[in-house]
Amino acid sequence: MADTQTNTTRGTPENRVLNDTTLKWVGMAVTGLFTLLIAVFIGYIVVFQVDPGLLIEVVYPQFTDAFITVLKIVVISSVLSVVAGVFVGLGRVSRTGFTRNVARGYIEFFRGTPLLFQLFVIYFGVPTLWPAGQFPFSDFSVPAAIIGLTLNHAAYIGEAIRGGIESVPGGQMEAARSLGLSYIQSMREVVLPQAWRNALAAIGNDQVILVKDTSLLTVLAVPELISAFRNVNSNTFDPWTPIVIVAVAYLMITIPLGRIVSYLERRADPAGGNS
Amino acid sequence: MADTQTNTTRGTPENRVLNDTTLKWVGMAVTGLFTLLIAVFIGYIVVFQVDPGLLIEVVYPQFTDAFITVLKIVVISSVLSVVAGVFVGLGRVSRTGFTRNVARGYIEFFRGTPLLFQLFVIYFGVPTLWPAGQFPFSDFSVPAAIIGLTLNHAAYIGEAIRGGIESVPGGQMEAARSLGLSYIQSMREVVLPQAWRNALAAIGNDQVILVKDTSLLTVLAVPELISAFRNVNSNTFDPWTPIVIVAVAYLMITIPLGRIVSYLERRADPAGGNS
Amino acid sequence: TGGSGGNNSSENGSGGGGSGSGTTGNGSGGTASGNASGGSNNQQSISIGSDIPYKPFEYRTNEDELVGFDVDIAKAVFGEQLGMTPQFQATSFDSIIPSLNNNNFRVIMSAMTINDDRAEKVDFSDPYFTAYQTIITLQNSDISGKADLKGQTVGVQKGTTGADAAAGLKEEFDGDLSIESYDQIPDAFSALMNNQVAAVINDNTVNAGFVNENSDAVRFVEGDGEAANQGKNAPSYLTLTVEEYGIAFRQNDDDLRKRVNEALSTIRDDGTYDEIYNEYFDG
Amino acid sequence: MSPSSTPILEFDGVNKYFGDAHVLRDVDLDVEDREVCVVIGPSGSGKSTLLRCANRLEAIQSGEIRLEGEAISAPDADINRLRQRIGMVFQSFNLFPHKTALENVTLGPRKVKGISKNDARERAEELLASVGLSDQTDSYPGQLSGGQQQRVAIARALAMEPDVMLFDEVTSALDPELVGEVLDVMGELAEEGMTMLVVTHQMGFAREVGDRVVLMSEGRIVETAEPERFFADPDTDRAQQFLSKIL
Amino acid sequence: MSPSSTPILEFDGVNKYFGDAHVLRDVDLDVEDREVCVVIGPSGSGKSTLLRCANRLEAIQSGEIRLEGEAISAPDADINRLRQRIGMVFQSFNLFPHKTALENVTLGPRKVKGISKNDARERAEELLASVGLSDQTDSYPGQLSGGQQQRVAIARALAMEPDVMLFDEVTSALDPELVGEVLDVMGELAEEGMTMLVVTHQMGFAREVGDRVVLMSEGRIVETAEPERFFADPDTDRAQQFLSKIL
Ligand SMILES: Nc1ncnc2c1ncn2[C@@H]1O[C@H](COP(=O)(O)OP(=O)(O)OP(=O)(O)O)[C@@H](O)[C@H]1O
Ligand SMILES: Nc1ncnc2c1ncn2[C@@H]1O[C@H](COP(=O)(O)OP(=O)(O)OP(=O)(O)O)[C@@H](O)[C@H]1O
Ligand SMILES: NC(=O)CC[C@H](N)C(=O)O
Ligand SMILES: [Mg+2]
Ligand SMILES: [Mg+2]
Repeated sequence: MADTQTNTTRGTPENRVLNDTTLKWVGMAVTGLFTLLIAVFIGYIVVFQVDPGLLIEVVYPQFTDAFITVLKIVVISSVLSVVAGVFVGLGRVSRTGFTRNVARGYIEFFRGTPLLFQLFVIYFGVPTLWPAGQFPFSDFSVPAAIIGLTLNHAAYIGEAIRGGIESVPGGQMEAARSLGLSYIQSMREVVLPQAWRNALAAIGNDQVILVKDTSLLTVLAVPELISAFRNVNSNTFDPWTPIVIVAVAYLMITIPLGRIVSYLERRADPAGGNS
Repeated sequence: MADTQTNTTRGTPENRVLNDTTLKWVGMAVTGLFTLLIAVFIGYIVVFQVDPGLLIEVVYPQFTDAFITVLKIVVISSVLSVVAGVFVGLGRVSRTGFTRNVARGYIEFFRGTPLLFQLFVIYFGVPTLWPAGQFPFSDFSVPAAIIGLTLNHAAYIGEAIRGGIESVPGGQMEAARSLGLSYIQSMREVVLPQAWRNALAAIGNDQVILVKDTSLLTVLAVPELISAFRNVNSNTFDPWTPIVIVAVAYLMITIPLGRIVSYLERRADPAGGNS
Repeated sequence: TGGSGGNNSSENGSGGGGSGSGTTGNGSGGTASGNASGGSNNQQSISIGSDIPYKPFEYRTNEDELVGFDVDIAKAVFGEQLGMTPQFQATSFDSIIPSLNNNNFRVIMSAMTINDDRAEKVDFSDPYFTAYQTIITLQNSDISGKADLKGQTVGVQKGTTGADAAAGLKEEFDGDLSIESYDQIPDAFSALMNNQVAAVINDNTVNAGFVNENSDAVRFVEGDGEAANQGKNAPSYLTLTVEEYGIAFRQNDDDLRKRVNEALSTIRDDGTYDEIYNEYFDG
Repeated sequence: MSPSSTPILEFDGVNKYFGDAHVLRDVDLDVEDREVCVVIGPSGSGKSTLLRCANRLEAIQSGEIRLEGEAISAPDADINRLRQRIGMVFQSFNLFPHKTALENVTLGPRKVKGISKNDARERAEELLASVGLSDQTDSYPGQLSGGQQQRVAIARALAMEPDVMLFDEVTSALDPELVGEVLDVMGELAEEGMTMLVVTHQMGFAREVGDRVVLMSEGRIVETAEPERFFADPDTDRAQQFLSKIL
Repeated sequence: MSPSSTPILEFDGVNKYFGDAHVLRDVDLDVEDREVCVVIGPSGSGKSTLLRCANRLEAIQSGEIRLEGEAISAPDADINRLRQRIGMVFQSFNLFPHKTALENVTLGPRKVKGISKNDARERAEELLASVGLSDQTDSYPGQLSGGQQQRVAIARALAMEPDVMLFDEVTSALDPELVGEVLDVMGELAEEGMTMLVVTHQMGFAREVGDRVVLMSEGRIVETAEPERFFADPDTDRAQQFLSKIL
């Protein structure tokens, strides 16, 4: 790196243009300017672009309903994806090579293609396997959303669980087995509780992403926040009022969740063993 | 956990329904069944649903063009987001509290709201700040896509860089400073090369996500793979042929990238110091 | 049909080069027909926002060729008459007006209905097509009239007059109607086929194209409606509204709009319009 | 304290490979009832592997290992039942960090033997008292010193009432001042008549507590002798060499 | 080898807090030119902090630290220039793992002093030879033993041609058999007349190489004496107590 400076003898190094003090000032200036711009931008948006009348009109019921829809879908998919993810993770560390490979294939597919694609496959693809009009679920968009989110996030959580299990020292399993506990007992009593703790931060991170992934459900005509935004925007041609609402709604979920995740990350130092 | 079993004395534990052997068989059976189902499903799709004539018709030029569009956008956004991410990461570990907080706010916003939302803001929101028809870019969808992907992924890469820097032992900076190197020299010569190496796996993971995130560009009507899928599906109402193409196209990028990431993850063991 | 449409338009498309000097667009089809590709270099191109696919107005063939009624009209109006190279740019319909005003393209040609709400934000050309909002449903469904929709779920495309019509029906039914808004009309058609919605409300010609291709599965809801009320020569299926399509311009683009209106009347007079019309609607 | 004549644990022509590495070579060894058999040898000679095979933490490729005549190494052996009868203590303690000392000790009896919570607790408290930890029953491993952790590990193994105890360098990870407390517990155990197979570098322990010393080198048992004899006047060159290095 | 009378490094009433913890208390200490000053004391007494303040890796709250009269502790001190004149060697080596031994040694001269690549390399080769590592110039730290790494670290500090060298328990992280090679290098350095401030637990080194021994306790210097005197007959109770523990 920076080999341009290294072959020259001439000039004391203090003459360099970018020393610590100038760096500090440049840094401060850039950051300050950036912040100023952002502040002016946000101020301008809020004062000149956001229409308080429209804001009040759409916050309730339209955006409130959308927010509740998002929460419901998140909670259900979250629970299902964690449950499914535990099995995927266990499959991933199974002693049977076949099971390991199947779990791995599952993970590679669901982490290797976009969630949006998976949602299209489930919502627009799967029902075509029935003859026209014969598909048995007549209100499939929310179920399809939940299935898609669950299958997708189960792959990520499976990897988190695998990471958690692999971070439990092998001696734990050996100690449990040498007491006479079966593999499954050792897993349940000794390895999984520790693995779980190690995996929690990664799982939490994934759940933050799950919250944001609900935005894709707009393509399945689920009336979530982005759909509400589009609806208001196409009626009023005023994007900024709904944009502000959508941003606030998401940040209201993701920032607290993010704080919990950082806490879990700090707590997950391998030294501390007290639960 | 499993406290239902613990208060009872009666019955030898071997009587439990789920012992290792049954678990093994249940596991095998479930995995086997799952695999069988998937195999039958894929077989059915490929044999009965995929139309080889249509496949050939749309692979070139439609999907090939879409694939190339995706690659172009990925390469540009990837480079830009890594460059911007390094600055975000440096801001995040800056010695100036103000800079740290600005970087943190940046990261929280871009990781706290959905990329889809950010794309809407950039594509639909920003141009409205100009009077009608005055916005200077007249073909804004691809630039908007690149800006959105860059700003979003710069936040993730910033966090990866921060993690990389924090994983470099403090003694490295101290040793460099005690030789008389300035902060910026120490960063550039000593800390960043090591941080970079530590961050590479996380950055790689993020780039896999970036690839998949191009799917969202369909909402900006960028002619990428999902748009091509929607187009073919709308002509033929045959979703499976384009679905197969899209899946293969994404997996062709993400699986090799994923392999590189696993390699980087394995290599990033803190012990090995030889570059 | 796609093949012939494509051929036809690509011959005509670059034809305006001969009359390129005349930005006032008096060039007729006759002068255009000769030179194949040479003229396009010095032509001014015009970008046209459109919600693609919206068959048969604008859609891509499997060979990735853009064709359709609007596409050919654009070639005739902008290409042959005004000496510009029309360049279609895909966009989603619900954001098409903001995108126009954002300078993402110069005009909208997207089977777009002229109505008052839209006219506040954009200016329209003279009408160039008449359409009706219509209802399609599955062959075996019980829906035989507007009233049967009460309590059902209908599919529409986000931001369209079909969505407005559905909202009107919902009001009529005192809210007893669910509306699913899809990004693109094919998504709504898929939803109908997949049993997600009981009916789709959308423009008649587009619905007709879908019904023709899937006549064993879907049908129009029949009956008299708005068209009959207005004494037009009403089609056999139920019409919820009567609408006219126009090309949309930004509000400060009057000069171009006037020239387009002239060109529109020229192609109506010289038969180009009918040729294109017959290609897509009388096949 | 001299060994009786019934072998409890028998190694019979045992061979173990890790890939191409031949780690145990034709090992024959009988551990008699109430005997304390001490295994010593240089690093990499296969001592740990020997113990791990005895507990089937590792599979062997040929030969047989028997516990009171029953083949541990047979593919259809009921390994969970056999393992209950063989206690093992590890160099790195391997206590369960999410469980208290008491829970560590009661886990095996409750889950494997199906003993009631209260009975298991009572027995565990006795055992923890016997290793000098009656005050620490509710502490988590992270709150205990290395020596205390290792004593909990011994109590945990004893709670299964094993016939044989295997110890693999159980003091090597301890600070020097903590080694004594663990060796003391092992000495008491030997006195009470427990059959023990002990890998250690503590020659003092081998000499004082051991009934027999087994020297391993490159996967083979190269000398077996009573401690007195072994340390004073070893038979083989290999033993002399080894002793000259470590004493 | 007795200290001359010009102090090179002066601590003058230095106080250092970490939050509420008062870690250095009114420390006065003059290190004379060519003197080897050995700092000893129990863990936590502030020895490392003293050295780190001398290099301004830590800021002090009151008092002054001067290098040849120039205040290191002044807020406007040109710290990068002053640091060049104070070499520091750490307990954990802190070699740059992504650079070879040679690159570790040349980095400072090239980047800070602006010496050409070739000149820096020549000088570094000499230095590495003088610490007995002429064969290892192209090895990465990960390929070197602890003792070798520490010797590279010494060479790295010397490459800046410092006026004073600070050593903070530089042998504590080494296997016993590697300690000697590092102490030998330090002994030679002392003989060549380098001014050195050395924190160590190696009393042999303190006695043989040190010109003066400073005993710290709870952030204070409690005794300063020549090694002979200090080890034979310390003045203070604290020193007697400390010596009785470690000798
Ligand atoms: N899981 C394994 N895979 C491959 N080789 C192994 C494994 N475990 C041990 N070995 C090898 O087997 C040989 C014997 O190892 P073992 O741990 O039994 O020696 P040891 O006598 O216990 O040594 P130490 O005194 O260092 O603990 C060594 O060469 C070792 O490298
Ligand atoms: N960065 C820090 N933050 C807070 N307290 C610190 C920090 N560094 C050192 N201390 C405290 O300052 C005191 C002196 O520490 P120092 O490391 O200087 O002692 P020492 O004499 O070098 O001990 P040792 O022999 O263990 O290295 C200790 O109480 C220590 O806990
Ligand atoms: N492209 C379209 O979907 C147009 C639909 C309808 N004619 C409208 O203007 O709203
Ligand atoms: Mg061993
Ligand atoms: Mg210290």
